[in-house]
Amino acid sequence: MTLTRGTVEIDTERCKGCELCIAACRPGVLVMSEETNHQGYRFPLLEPGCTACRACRDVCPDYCFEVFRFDQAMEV
Amino acid sequence: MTLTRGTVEIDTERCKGCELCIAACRPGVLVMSEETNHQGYRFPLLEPGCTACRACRDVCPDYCFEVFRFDQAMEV
Amino acid sequence: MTEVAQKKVASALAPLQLSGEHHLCPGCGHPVAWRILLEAISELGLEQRAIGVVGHGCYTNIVQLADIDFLQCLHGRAPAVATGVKRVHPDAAVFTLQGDGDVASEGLAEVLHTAARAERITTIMLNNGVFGDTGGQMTAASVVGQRTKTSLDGRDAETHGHPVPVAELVAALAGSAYVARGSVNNAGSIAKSKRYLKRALELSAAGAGFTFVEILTMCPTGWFLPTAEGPGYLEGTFEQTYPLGVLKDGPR
Amino acid sequence: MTEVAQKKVASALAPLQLSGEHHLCPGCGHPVAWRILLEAISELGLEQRAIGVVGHGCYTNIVQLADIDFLQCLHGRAPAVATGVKRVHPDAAVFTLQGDGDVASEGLAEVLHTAARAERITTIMLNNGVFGDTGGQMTAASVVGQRTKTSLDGRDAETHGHPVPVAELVAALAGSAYVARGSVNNAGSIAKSKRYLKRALELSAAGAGFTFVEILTMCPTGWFLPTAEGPGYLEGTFEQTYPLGVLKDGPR
Amino acid sequence: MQREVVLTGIGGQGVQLAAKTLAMAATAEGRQVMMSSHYGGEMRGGQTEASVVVSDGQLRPVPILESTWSAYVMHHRYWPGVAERLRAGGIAVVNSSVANEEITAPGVRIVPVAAGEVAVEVGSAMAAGFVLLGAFAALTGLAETDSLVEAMRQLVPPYRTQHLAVNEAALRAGAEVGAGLDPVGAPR
Amino acid sequence: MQREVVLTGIGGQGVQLAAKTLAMAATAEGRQVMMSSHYGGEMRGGQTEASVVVSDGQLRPVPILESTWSAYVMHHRYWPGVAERLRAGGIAVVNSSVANEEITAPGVRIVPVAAGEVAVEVGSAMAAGFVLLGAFAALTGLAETDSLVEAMRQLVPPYRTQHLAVNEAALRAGAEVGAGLDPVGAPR
Amino acid sequence: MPAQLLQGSDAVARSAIEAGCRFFAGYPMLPFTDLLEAMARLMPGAGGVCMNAETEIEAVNMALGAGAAGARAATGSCGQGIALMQEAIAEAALNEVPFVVFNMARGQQDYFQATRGGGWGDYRTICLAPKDVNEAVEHTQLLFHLADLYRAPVMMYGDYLIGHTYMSVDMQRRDYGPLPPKDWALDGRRGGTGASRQIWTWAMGKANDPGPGPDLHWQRIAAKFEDVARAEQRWESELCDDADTVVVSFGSAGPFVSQVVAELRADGLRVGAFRPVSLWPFPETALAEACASARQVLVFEVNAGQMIDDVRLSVGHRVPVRPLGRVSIDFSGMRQGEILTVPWIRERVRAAMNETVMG
Amino acid sequence: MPAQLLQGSDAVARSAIEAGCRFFAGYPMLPFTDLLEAMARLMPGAGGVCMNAETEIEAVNMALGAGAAGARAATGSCGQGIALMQEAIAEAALNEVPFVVFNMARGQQDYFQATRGGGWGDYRTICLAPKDVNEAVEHTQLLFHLADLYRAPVMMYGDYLIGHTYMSVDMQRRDYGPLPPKDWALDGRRGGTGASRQIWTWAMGKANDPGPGPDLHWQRIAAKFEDVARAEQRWESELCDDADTVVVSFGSAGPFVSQVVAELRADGLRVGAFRPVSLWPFPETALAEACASARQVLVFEVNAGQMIDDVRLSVGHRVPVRPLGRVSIDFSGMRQGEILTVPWIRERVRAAMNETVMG
Ligand SMILES: Cc1ncc(C[n+]2csc(CCOP(=O)(O)OP(=O)(O)O)c2C)c(N)n1
Ligand SMILES: Cc1ncc(C[n+]2csc(CCOP(=O)(O)OP(=O)(O)O)c2C)c(N)n1
Ligand code: SF4
Ligand code: SF4
Ligand code: SF4
Ligand code: SF4
Ligand code: SF4
Ligand code: SF4
Ligand SMILES: [Mg+2]
Ligand SMILES: [Mg+2]
Repeated sequence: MTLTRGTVEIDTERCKGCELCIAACRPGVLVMSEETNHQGYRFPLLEPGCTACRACRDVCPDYCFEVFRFDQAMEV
Repeated sequence: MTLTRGTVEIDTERCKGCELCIAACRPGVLVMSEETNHQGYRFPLLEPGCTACRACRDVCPDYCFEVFRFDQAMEV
Repeated sequence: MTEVAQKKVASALAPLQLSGEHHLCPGCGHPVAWRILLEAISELGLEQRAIGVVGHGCYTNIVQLADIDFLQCLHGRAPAVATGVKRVHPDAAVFTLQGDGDVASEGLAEVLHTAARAERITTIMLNNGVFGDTGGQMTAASVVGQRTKTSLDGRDAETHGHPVPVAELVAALAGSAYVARGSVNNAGSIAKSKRYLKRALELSAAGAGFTFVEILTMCPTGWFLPTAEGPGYLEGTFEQTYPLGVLKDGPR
Repeated sequence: MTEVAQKKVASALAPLQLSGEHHLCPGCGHPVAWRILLEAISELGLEQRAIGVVGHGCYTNIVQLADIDFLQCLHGRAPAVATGVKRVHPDAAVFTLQGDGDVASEGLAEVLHTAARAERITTIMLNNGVFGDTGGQMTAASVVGQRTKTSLDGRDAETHGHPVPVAELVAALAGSAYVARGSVNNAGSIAKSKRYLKRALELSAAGAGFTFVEILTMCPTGWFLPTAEGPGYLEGTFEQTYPLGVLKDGPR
Repeated sequence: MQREVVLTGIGGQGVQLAAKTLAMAATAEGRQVMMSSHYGGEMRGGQTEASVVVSDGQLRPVPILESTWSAYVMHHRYWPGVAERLRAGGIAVVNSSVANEEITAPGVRIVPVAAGEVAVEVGSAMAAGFVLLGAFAALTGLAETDSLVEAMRQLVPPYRTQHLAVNEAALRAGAEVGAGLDPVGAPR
Repeated sequence: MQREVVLTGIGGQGVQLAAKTLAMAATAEGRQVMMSSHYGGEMRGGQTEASVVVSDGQLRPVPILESTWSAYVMHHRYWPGVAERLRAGGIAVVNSSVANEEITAPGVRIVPVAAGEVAVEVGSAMAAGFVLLGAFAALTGLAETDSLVEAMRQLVPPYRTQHLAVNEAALRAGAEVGAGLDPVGAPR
Repeated sequence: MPAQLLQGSDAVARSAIEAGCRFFAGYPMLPFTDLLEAMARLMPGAGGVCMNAETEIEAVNMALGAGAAGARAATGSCGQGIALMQEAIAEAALNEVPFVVFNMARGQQDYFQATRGGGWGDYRTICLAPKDVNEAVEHTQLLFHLADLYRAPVMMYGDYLIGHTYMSVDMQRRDYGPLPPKDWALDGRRGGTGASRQIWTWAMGKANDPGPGPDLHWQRIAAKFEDVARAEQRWESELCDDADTVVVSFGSAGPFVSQVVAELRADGLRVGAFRPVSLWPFPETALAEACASARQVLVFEVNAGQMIDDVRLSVGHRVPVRPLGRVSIDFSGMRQGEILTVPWIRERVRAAMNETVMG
Repeated sequence: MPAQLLQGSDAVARSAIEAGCRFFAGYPMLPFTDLLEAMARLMPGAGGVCMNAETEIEAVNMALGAGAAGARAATGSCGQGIALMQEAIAEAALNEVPFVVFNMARGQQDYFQATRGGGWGDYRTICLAPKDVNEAVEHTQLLFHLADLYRAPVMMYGDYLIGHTYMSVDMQRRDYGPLPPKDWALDGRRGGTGASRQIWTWAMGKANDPGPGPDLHWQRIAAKFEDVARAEQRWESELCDDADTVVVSFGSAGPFVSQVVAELRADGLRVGAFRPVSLWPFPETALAEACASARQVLVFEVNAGQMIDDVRLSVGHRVPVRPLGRVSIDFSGMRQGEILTVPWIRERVRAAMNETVMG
């Protein structure tokens, strides 16, 4: 079980697959998809354990992330 | 009586009367003429006491000085 | 997952940003610099005083994305153009956004003259060490050893010379009031770069003098690297040549 | 006066000097700089390797007076032109002779790029703080307070900005091997300036890198001063802004 | 016999490299070739297009084609401009992993190839362009697969040699797909 | 009635300032004036020349004179070029302290004035140009001495005000010399 | 205001300020230098700014910035300095920023430079060439008007004789009619409202309001310049109606030619003078009409033959068009040389008339 | 050597090296960039130097320095970059330093820039506009020859279609005959001998050997360019002898027009094509002759109308000269736009012939 404090909305169609968010995510809860979007790029998928730290959003060159913090942390 | 160690040849017609040589001459043996040359400038005249130090030649922007050192100093 | 209350803590787009679509390459560092710049303007409350002057480069597309007045100008000339703008509107917050090719190569005289003149503007230089927009050739700021399309075996100091450290030169001029160098290769450095931008914009708008922020940005395309390797390459090479931090902060 | 033996210890003209006639103003500092430059070339035995590249200014007339190869070029561009010359003749001793308007104003990018490139040439900048040849307007190197035809009440740092210290900027670049600043306002400083010139020419001809000598020269006409006050004004104002001495000496 | 191909896509998809690979391979096989490319520089608009003309005899040097026999379509965004130049009886080989919109043109045979998926299978999504090229060449007979591989090796710059293996795999995988399709008459 | 004067000398002799002083003084006296000057910039050749046309009526605006009624000669170096433009019946006022060569022109009255010596007497060799101007104006009647003094005061830039007194003295000393010479008809 | 004795440069500076010019940037270069000095002296008192720009490239780009910000702005130089400004002049034509370029040229050798540019792209530059100080004063004000009217950089082709000659000048503000509001100018006030402005040669627009892009934008610019070409032709024609020989000249050569024509007319020769006042647009139709009865057209320009192209374009091959001038520069390099005198021109015109018309 | 498949830029680079070019300096700007990259790649192996110049101004001045030192030198750029080079190109024309400028333009909108300069003074620039990669290869070598023959900077007007098209190229050294020795070039070896050299636009000479000064020197230069204007006109004329309509075009538009003409001839229309190969000197006489029987002349250029001036100067007002092209740039801004296709041109030519010739 992982403690999850928040979540992200990812605009996967806008993503260009650079993977910068993957490295930026300290808890390592972002993983790249196997499928590709309409542009032909793979994109990140969120796994449980997001801390709502905003790092992914900060580093993403394509403005793909909206970050939300939960009122209370959850176990997933 | 002044001790004179050398002398200068001055191309007074080329002189533009800037007086830089006057200030440069430590023993103060250069004085400006009253008359003017063909260009209308006053020019330096040598009085006894030259040390052949070359300062006048070094500072003159119009290349007016040749400097000579005497084999032996003279009292004038 | 049960339904819990949640609050948005970070939007994808900065205030003043009209769109998130752009044609820059995957992994490019420029768009992040755009975002923190717009956030800085908005947080300082300068949105109705800001006039941006941009040069020629990949970063130029900010003009289409940002809801502030912009003048796109000739390669390298932004500081001179900004001078004209600023002298006509002394109350405006005038800044230039330029690349390293724009500043260190084509526009070196412009930026240094403007800095010496203590012009009350901010110049932001996005330094990726290449002419990104023309496909990745060597600029005056490329680091020693860097492979580019015109230095295929790496920049060689003996034949190609040494990189020009623009920030250090600007800091050496009496007209500059603030000089800092940040980067966008991780969330921490992005946050610092934003602080630099805020201070620089604030000081020049307040009339302190010329301010300058250099931001090291990734250009995986021009570096011939996989996108994910951009941040590491930036740290391993660029940050060695161009140390991060505040180089100058103080009234002239 | 009795007839005594005498020996010429100093000629009016330098070796390599074809004539002593020139049209520069009374009390101008440039002709002395010409003389020590030609002496330096001759004493280093570089007369059949030297190629001079000169800009536009009062000093340009050296082309007519000196018996070495010369290329008179566009205002500010001499370091770029000299780069072309040097790369074609790597064994030549290539130098540029320029004014402060030529270097600090029109040609700032050229000199800094060439220095960063470690181009094996010497740039000599005769700094009198004015565009002498056009009648005495403010250059980027005019000192604060200096009255010129375009700063009639004196250069004001607030509106006109601060002078650009070219030598300091060049010294900050990794490509420069030697940087010094001399003057010609008295016999002692003239002798020192000549030593700087010799070292600079020697080092660049030997391939050490870019070398730079700034020489402060009097421009009584552009300073609106009696000729005799030139040297004192230079010391009292220029030497305060531009301290004399060797700024950098060493292999890159 | 002269055959034209227009290659279209968006920046970053390797369309230009694919065109060069085809042109070089055909040259190596002794044909006369002209290749021209149109892509943005400062204006990052995304469109990238190239055309290759392959001929057994002398070529007329007009580098912008009035019409084309075939097309190589990596992305649908700029398809309409290509469609209007395609002659009836021609063929369009389309990257169906991406080009999800209606791709049709009167009298033109549309050949979908899932280049994206095949590329992921051989090891890199970025090699989709070579998959499509392999398929296109195998189908049209404009160049042999081996020639394409050899040309690709010469064209990939020294600083990108890490991609050689996967590019080759992509070309060969594409050729296999192409070989499995209904053939068209080769230009000779 | 229209009178022309060409002023010639070498750089540094104040020829341009003299011309402006004359032009301004004549204007202040209500005449129409055109003044043009020719001097080098980047090309330090030494030559400096100005021309002033003073008229009671409308002036034709051709700023390079075909011929002149009078000349003001501070130095002989460029005299020949002036001599050929001087009309017979005209007059040339010459700085005899410097212009030591043969100054003649057919039908032209040559008036030597030892401007250099007079200038040294009033306190500055550099004011010789004003001495010659004072003499010229007094002789030709083209402007009153007081007008010249006033014009000179307006023309000398703020950073050179230390020269005002000696300049005035020079103008007046020159005017005295001029007044002692054979007069010529004034233009009005 | 009574006429004052003013040096040409000074008069132009005052006229510019009178016209509302409040931003000037320049770099010394003779004979333009005097205008810069006058601006440096006069601007602060007028509440304006005169920049001692550090290069000509910076000067013109500063003027472009000031123009884009809505000011009446100007710069200037000559010869090499104008060459360095070509990039920005073209840019301003294509991104529609108005300012005035005072080209105080060293002679007449820069006619191509002034009329055909040397920048990039399809653009033209309105260029007025005054014949003397008084006309320069008038043109100065007209140029600021035309720049704003057409949102384009415009040029004065002056020279040493304009800049350095002192003349009695009648200084007053001219009214050339109303102008459209400068609502396109940047002031930063619309940020965040969704209506922020932009100036961009490529006309790409914003995400919420896409622009036409370069192809359409530049076509529109080209159409604008075609309008200008028709609307803004200016000229002066003297005694051409019955002339056998028409002498064409521009700028400060004009008065010399006029005097020659007056003298030759007095001798009974049927000669006329034509002077394009706008070098671009060149007054093609007016010149063709002026030459309707001519048996030869002589082009007096102090250069190797530049305006003669425009003269030939105007009159075609119907009547011989002959060059009268040549390269001629004075010893200082600052101005036209020995051929710019009444006698030189008079003798050549007379000889040409003897040969062709009388012969 | 068998024909190789080469990109135009690569082919031009190789041809330059083949011609002995050993110094190149450039600054990236599309579509010139590829030539710079090719030079950077190839020069070291050829024992030459390719400088990554930090600005276009430095690039052209480096080339000037290298040319003055006796090397076969070149630079290049396009549009704005060429604008920045105007000062130095004019200077080199006036101080007689040879080098080649590769103007790989973004389209045809820089014809005035290429043919009328924008630098200062009385100078002209030989300018060759190849129609395709193979002609560019040939012109490259010819340009180095002409530069040395006339001691002047010369220009190629290429474009994206020349630079970016891959073609089978026949690379070989061309021989254009002997050249005078470069005894004027600076090498520093004559210092102190009383015979040191100098290169100076003002031609002032040395104290022991005064020069002619600017007036005479520039007159001599002008005379030289008159000689060049006569001697170096180049053109290609197709099917003009009996043509009702002559279509004039330059550079890479040429092949499109040729194809249109071939197609229309096949339809029985009497149409010919004329292509100036040298834009300056413009082949005036040849064009006039080619149009001798024409009832109309159509000028197809992808711009707002620039070469049309030269066409009109050649044929006069005898026959109508009509523009066929217009401003047209592609979405990238890098090259000619939609009008540069066979069908576009064919329809316009056909329509014009219907109207004028048939009508
Ligand atoms: C005078 C001029 N020279 C060259 C160019 C071509 N050019 C356009 S963008 C660019 C590269 C800019 O590089 P940089 O400033 O580093 O920005 P980046 O694309 O790397 O962000 C160049 C050289 C131009 N537009 N104008
Ligand atoms: C591009 C260009 N701009 C301006 C000029 C005019 N100009 C000639 S000499 C000169 C002054 C040079 O001043 P500086 O270099 O300080 O030399 P100085 O005369 O003071 O020795 C200027 C501005 C020019 N020749 N070229
Ligand atoms: S907000 Fe932080 S933890 Fe959550 S996905 Fe983004 S980087 Fe990972
Ligand atoms: S950082 Fe943004 S663009 Fe890059 S992979 Fe992640 S979501 Fe996609
Ligand atoms: S050599 Fe020395 S002492 Fe003699 S005159 Fe010159 S400065 Fe004076
Ligand atoms: S320094 Fe030279 S020019 Fe000056 S006064 Fe002395 S001798 Fe004359
Ligand atoms: S080329 Fe470099 S700077 Fe330009 S968009 Fe691509 S990654 Fe960014
Ligand atoms: S103006 Fe100044 S620099 Fe020029 S010659 Fe005169 S004193 Fe020397
Ligand atoms: Mg960059
Ligand atoms: Mg100076």
